[in-house]
Amino acid sequence: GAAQAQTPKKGGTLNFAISAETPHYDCHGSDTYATLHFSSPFYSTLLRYNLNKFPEVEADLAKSWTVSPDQLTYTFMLHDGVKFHDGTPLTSTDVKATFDRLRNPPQGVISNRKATFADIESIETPNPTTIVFKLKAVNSSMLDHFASPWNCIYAAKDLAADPNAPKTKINGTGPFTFVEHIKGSHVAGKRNENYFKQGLPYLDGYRGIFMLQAAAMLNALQGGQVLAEFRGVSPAERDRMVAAMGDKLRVEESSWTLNLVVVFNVEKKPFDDPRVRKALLMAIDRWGGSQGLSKISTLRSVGGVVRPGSPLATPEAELVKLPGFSKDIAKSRAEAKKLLAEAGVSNLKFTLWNRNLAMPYTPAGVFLVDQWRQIGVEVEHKQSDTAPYVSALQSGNFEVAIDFNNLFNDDASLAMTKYLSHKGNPLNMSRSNDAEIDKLYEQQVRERDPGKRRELIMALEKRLFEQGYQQPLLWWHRIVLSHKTVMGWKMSPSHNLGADLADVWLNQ
Amino acid sequence: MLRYTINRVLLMIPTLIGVAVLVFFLLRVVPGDIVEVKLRGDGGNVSQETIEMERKRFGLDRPLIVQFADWMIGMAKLDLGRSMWTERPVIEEISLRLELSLQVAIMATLIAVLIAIPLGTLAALFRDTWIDYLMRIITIGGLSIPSFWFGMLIMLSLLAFFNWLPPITFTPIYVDPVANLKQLIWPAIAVGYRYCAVVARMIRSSLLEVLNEDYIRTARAKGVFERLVISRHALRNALLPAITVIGLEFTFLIGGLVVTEQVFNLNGIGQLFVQSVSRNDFMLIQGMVMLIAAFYVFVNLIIDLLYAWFDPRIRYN
Amino acid sequence: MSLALPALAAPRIRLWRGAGDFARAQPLGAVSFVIICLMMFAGIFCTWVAPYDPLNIDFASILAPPSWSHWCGTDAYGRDICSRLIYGSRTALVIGFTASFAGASIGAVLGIASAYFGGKIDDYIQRLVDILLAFPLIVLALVVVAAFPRFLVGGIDVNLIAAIAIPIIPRVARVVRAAALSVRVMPYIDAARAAGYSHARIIFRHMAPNVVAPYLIMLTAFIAQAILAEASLSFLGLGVTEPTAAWGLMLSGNAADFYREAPWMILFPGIAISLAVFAFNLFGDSLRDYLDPRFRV
Amino acid sequence: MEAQSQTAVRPTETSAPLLKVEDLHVHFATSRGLVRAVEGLSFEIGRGEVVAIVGESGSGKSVSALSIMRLLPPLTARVPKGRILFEGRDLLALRSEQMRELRGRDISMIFQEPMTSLNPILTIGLQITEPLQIHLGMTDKQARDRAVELLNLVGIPDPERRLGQYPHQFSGGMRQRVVIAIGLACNPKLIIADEPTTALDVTIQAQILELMKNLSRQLNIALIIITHNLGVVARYADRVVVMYAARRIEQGSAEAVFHRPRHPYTMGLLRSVPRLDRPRGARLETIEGLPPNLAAIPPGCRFAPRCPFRIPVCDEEPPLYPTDTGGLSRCHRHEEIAAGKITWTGAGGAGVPAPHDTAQPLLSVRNLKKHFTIAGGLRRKGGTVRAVEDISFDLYPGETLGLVGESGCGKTTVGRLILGLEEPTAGELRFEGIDIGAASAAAMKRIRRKVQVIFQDPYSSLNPRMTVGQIIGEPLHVFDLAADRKAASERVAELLQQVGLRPEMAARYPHQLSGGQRQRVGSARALAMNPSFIVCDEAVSALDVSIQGQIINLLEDLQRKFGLAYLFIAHDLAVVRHISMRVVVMYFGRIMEVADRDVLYREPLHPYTKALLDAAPIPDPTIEKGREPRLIQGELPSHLAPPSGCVFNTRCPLASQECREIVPPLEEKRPGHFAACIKV
Ligand SMILES: Nc1ncnc2c1ncn2[C@@H]1O[C@H](COP(=O)(O)OP(=O)(O)OP(=O)(O)O)[C@@H](O)[C@H]1O
Ligand SMILES: Nc1ncnc2c1ncn2[C@@H]1O[C@H](COP(=O)(O)OP(=O)(O)OP(=O)(O)O)[C@@H](O)[C@H]1O
Ligand SMILES: [Mg+2]
Ligand SMILES: [Mg+2]
Repeated sequence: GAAQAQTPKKGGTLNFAISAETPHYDCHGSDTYATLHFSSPFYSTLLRYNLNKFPEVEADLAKSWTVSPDQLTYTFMLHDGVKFHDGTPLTSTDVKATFDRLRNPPQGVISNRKATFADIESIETPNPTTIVFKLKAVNSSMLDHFASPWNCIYAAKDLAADPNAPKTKINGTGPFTFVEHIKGSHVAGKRNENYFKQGLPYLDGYRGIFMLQAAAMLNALQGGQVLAEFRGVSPAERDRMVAAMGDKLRVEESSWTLNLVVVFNVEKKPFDDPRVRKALLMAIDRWGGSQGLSKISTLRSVGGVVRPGSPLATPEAELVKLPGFSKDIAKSRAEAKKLLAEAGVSNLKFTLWNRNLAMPYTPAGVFLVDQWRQIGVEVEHKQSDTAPYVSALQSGNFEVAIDFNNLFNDDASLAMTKYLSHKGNPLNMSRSNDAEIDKLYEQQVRERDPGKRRELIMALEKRLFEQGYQQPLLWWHRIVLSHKTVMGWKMSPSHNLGADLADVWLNQ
Repeated sequence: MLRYTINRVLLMIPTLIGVAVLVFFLLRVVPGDIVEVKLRGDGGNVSQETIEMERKRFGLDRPLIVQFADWMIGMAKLDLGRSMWTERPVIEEISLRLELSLQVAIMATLIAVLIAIPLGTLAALFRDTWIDYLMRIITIGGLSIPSFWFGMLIMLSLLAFFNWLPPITFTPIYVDPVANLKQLIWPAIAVGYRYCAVVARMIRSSLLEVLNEDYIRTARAKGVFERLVISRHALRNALLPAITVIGLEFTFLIGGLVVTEQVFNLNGIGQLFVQSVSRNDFMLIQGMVMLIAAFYVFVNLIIDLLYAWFDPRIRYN
Repeated sequence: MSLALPALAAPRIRLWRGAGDFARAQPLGAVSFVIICLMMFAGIFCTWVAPYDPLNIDFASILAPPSWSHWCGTDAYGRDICSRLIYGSRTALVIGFTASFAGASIGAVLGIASAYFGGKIDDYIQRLVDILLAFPLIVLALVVVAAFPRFLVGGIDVNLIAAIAIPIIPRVARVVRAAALSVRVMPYIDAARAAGYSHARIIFRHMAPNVVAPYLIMLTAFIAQAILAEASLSFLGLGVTEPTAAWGLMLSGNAADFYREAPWMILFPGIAISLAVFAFNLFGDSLRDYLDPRFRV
Repeated sequence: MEAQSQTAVRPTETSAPLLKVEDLHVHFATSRGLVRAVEGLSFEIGRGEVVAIVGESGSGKSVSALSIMRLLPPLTARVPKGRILFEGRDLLALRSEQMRELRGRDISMIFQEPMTSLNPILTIGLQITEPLQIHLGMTDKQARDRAVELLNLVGIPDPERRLGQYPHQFSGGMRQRVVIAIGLACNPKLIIADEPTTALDVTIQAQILELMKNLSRQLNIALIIITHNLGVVARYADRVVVMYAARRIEQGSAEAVFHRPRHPYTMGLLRSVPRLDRPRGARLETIEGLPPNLAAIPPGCRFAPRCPFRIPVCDEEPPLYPTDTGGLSRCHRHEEIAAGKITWTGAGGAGVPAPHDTAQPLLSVRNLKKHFTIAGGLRRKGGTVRAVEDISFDLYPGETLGLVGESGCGKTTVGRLILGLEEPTAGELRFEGIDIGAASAAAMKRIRRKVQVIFQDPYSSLNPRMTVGQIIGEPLHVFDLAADRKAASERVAELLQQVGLRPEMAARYPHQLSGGQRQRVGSARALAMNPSFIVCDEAVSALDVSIQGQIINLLEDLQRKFGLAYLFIAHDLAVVRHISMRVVVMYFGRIMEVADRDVLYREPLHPYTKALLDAAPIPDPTIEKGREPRLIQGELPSHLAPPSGCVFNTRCPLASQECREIVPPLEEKRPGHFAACIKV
């Protein structure tokens, strides 16, 4: 708003907090913002989201692009005179090399985007500044994929030298060049003098300081040792900081592309019985819970499989009709009890697996235990470290669990992949196989008309919740705190976006 | 003396090997491994073969014995391997944190010992008087108050009274002593209290014991100044057992500060432990365990040698 | 009869007189003992003592400061801290006692055996003790808790108890061994051996009763240690898990987020822990002074 | 204040005693209540005089000494009444600083335990020079020279080097010499020696005492010797103060007290010690009963309960009557004693039990060896201690074999080997003809029962956690010696009576018994398995003279009743002589001499035996004072570096070159009289 209106000032170094330290620098092989908040400033992507008009996409390395009417050919025109930090000029071959690495990584390289770009048939480079992608089939979220921040463009020669070079070596075309990474302490970058976007970036440099304790991070923020943290904080933390810093602090909020999911292992009795699953879902007072939890945790919005507030999200009016979203919790619980009785498990006992992270997993777990207590179900809450937790979920050694759906961008298809049949989809922890859901998903991907696509999504949602394999508990709520002096940074529903700092400037 | 030293050094080896075996196989019981954490920890959609590939890369697919042998051979060459999380040498990872942990431990020790010796001595001299009772309550308090809670209170009061909080980034003492102390003095105090209590109590009881010895009576019968009786005849004997506790507490502080480090957000060994355990970074954990075990046996060696140095009965035999 | 009777009767008499003497000789110890009894009372009868259900979430009264309705205020879920403290005392005591008892007993047996048999057996046991001592406690705890499939007894994880008990073993073994060594050379042990009694008989009938003093002392001291350890582990999220009421847990989790605005969230649990541990330490201490002839007038 | 006036009145009165204790009371506040450790003690000592304080253990000797030094435990001890005038100044009235100046300079004290009364981590030099520098303000140099001088004085060779060494590098005797040197350092006017030699061997004891006596003569130092060894008193004391239950009960010149005692206790005491110089009486006369508990003293004469001459008058406390011998006695009937109307007759008894001599020895020991390898090089340098080296002897049923020798010579080890508590390094042990080494488990079990033991220390030889009943009864039900509980408890009662304890005692715990009673319980435990042979390791050494007699008699009675055989280990020659029929003299792991008792004591062959007998003082001042010292020189050699040839050659007056080369065999010099010496 007003901030953006002012004319940016050049210069200054931005200290901001990163609440996790990335194990490596390779965007392609990573799913954590820790890598992005670390690497994005050094790299460019073909397209990117326009955070002013989210979820629109805009050009980054590509000056412009065209999509053929049949939506099977995407052509990108690259800026010219773009140079990597080591001085080598960027050409379409670099882009091709990058996307080849993404869609079928060579031996020993990990790409978490393999599936995403599976629809690409071929990549052609007619000339150094033009690159053409040919698709096997229509993919309604292809542009989202091209705009995803995970597709950092690497130099072909680096990849040729060592396919895994990006893990440890940084050479990009981004607004900042790599200075140092002190393990356990910070990463530093300085202005890329010949960044292809004129006049950018504004900052002389930046310092991303790793702070794994929220408390410490907030102290630092309050003390001005860091000016911002771009992932998100809890409401309690926000309130404290507001109280402490008053109008020196800027608070930006948005719903978040993250949600916690209640998962039932359909291979374990009695959770093979839809009635039991449904009953348990119906006992959860989401609307009440969202009220309370939103005060003490990052959980907030009630929503279906697609992020509430995003174009394709199911409106509340429709949502309340689905099991587990009723606003008349008393009635819903009574029904739940009945269902359990029918299923012959009136006094049900089970263990709820949860991840051992204070925010927001623990509150969610505590909340669920309490909710189920109220229909006479005795739940034992088991929180364990990531490794045992992940392996338990992967191997199906659990009855009920709190899973999480980390959407790396705001694409609806991505949001639904979690619910596809277990075979061939390690993300589906419920181990359910449901042809109908798969069919609906396939259709919406190939659907060119947004209206129709939305219908399909709602149908899928209905089927999913009726069967109750798994269901979003609550969506997260993103709150970003920064000093008012930090300008030009743009809030968005995903903490993976807007991390390149190109437009950020300091108002001192 | 020399043969004694050699003997002691040789005795260290079986202990260390035992620790190695224990930690290695204990860790292998933990379900899941670092590859899953790395690739699926954030809900990434990676195929099973990718996982297998990574496992292979880390050599996790080989039989345990082979892995173990591999590791032991590495250690024999003083190579602790690489962290599986950052893929940097374990040594490097540790050395980054060791400095801080060491400094805190040393500062805590200084604080503790400087306070403990007079405290313990007074208590023993004024045994069963109010001084003794007071000191007893204070020291037992030290044993009872959780250091991390004490730390929280310190933070809280710093914030409440001075609206100031210690810096969160570590500056080596040789770079900027002031900034360094500003950060590390607080945790040092937080753990120093308990430490001090332990030492003071040891000094008290061993001094009481010594004061019952005949040679103290002899010294008094010689008309030696009471001052001298305490300082020359009693204290020197009484300090021996104290040395042991000091040493053991010290080793405990290296890597034992986990919780306190959390409270003060110190980037120390303890933190590294917790992180690497939650990530199943076996190599790193093993490395740290071996380091600390080595540290432990080494300090014990020092203690025994100090004993020998202090106590002629051992020195001349 | 006169053989059996005194055997049974005498110790009882001594026990009572002992209690009396103890109270007289160690007033502080007596006080601490009273505190411990209160804790036990609270722990055992928590269902009656506690004003609220410790699990009862009440988003309406989140982070309420201490008041008549909530003596110690409420936590981030609006749960009554006072009630959670009372229930927590059960957790603390169960863990404290079981862990310390298990650890100390195993340690004692090792120590006595080590001292009695000497030679090879002694060497092996000492080596084992060294290894356990050299092993960083925290890792031991972290791994043991993480490693084994957990097995619950009354909402408390047996792994946790093991994790706390194991480090106790070598420490007790050391001390008891030292004590047992001095008993080992006592003529009455020689007399027993000269009489041709079995090893088991000599160990349990003749040696064990005479190292009971250090054992008791260590036992109480380590109950305190165990309670602290539980607190620390729970603080790290490795111990008892939410929503179980446990003191350490109450200091951790979102307490870290709120303790600046709601100091009571950490104040009372902290005090509870300190007080409990203090009581056990003081008791053990007094017991030492009382049992150890060196400290007797 | 009074102190000042005292000094004012008679500052330089030559006749004035050096130290004058007047009506001294010392109380201890204990959990057991108020202990009146010393009550109304008064005595004085002139310059250069030697006064001995004797008395039962616990009678207040040490406490009196400590209160003179003002070294009583500050928290518990109180001196409610009394004065201690030293050169006219009341020590009790001095400020602690003044008292400190006095200590070590004018009065110094020598304590019982030479092993523990020197600081282990300070050099001898420092510990000697300390008082010199503090009191006389000497420079390091002067102090050092003086220290050398002192060490020479107390007969420590090569003092310069010794100064730099630490206590653990000295033997017990040497340490005691060092302690004495420290005591002498500042030429004190008074030395108080509390049991200065009790912890030492007879030979060393003699050396030390002679030394002290001579020094006090030369330097005109007054000496207070506290001891319960009447022989020592007889030899060295001018005057004697006898204490009983916190009170002085008799006082007088040594001659008077020993020859014409005027108090029944003293009389009894003198009669109840076995003596080397008198023909051995059938049975020791003893003072029955125990001294009163100082926390709850009965009214009247404190000795009355144990006194055979008790009369109604004794119900009130007697004052100190001056006696015909010029001394003092706290007995109503001292005149009758003086008139010889009262003569002491203890419980009389039958004669010596005759050995049932049979062809087959009960126990035969052949070439027994025991070497201890001192454990791993950690704390100590390794090495082997030849505790027992090639020992052979026989023991016949019903016989008492005495085993004497200085500390560390292997007596206990021999006992332990016989008991199977140690594995012999070499040699064979036959019990009733069965080779113990080769015996089957079953046979072993049987033998075990036949061989029992009574230990030296009455305090540590009973399991403190078991009642007397359990202790004695245990073997009964472990080995099913009793049909049922009832039978067992009856047997226990019977055993208790046999050792002269009341059956009720079964309910007691050891800590509720006196030393003597514990030894009785120990004997009962041994008897429970009706053994045929008991090893008595220093069974009476730790007991007071009066109690000692009781136990010795008990052992003899039992022997007579059950035809027991004893191996009686002791270092008190008189006791051994009294109880045993044959005596084995050990030195440094080897047997020096074996003979029938009377032969051995009448005409010893081996120089070592001679030395031992000479060194042992006899409780008779005239004899002792007459006898001029024939001292055996030197210390016990180190076990780690045993001397070549005859082990005794380092100290033997007759030693010649060949003694250093050949190890003398134990040969029968006369019928039934063996000795290991090539000179006889
Ligand atoms: N520190 C003390 N506290 C309480 N009672 C004590 C203390 N010291 C001595 N006593 C008591 O005072 C009495 C006299 O003790 P003391 O040591 O003088 O006896 P003693 O004649 O020296 O005996 P021994 O010959 O065994 O040395 C004893 O009953 C003893 O129990
Ligand atoms: N277990 C052992 N280990 C090493 N040396 C030992 C052991 N037992 C005894 N010795 C040594 O053997 C020698 C003989 O000891 P022993 O106790 O038999 O002598 P003793 O004649 O009984 O002396 P005392 O009269 O003081 O009882 C001593 O030098 C002692 O140090
Ligand atoms: Mg004494
Ligand atoms: Mg002995």
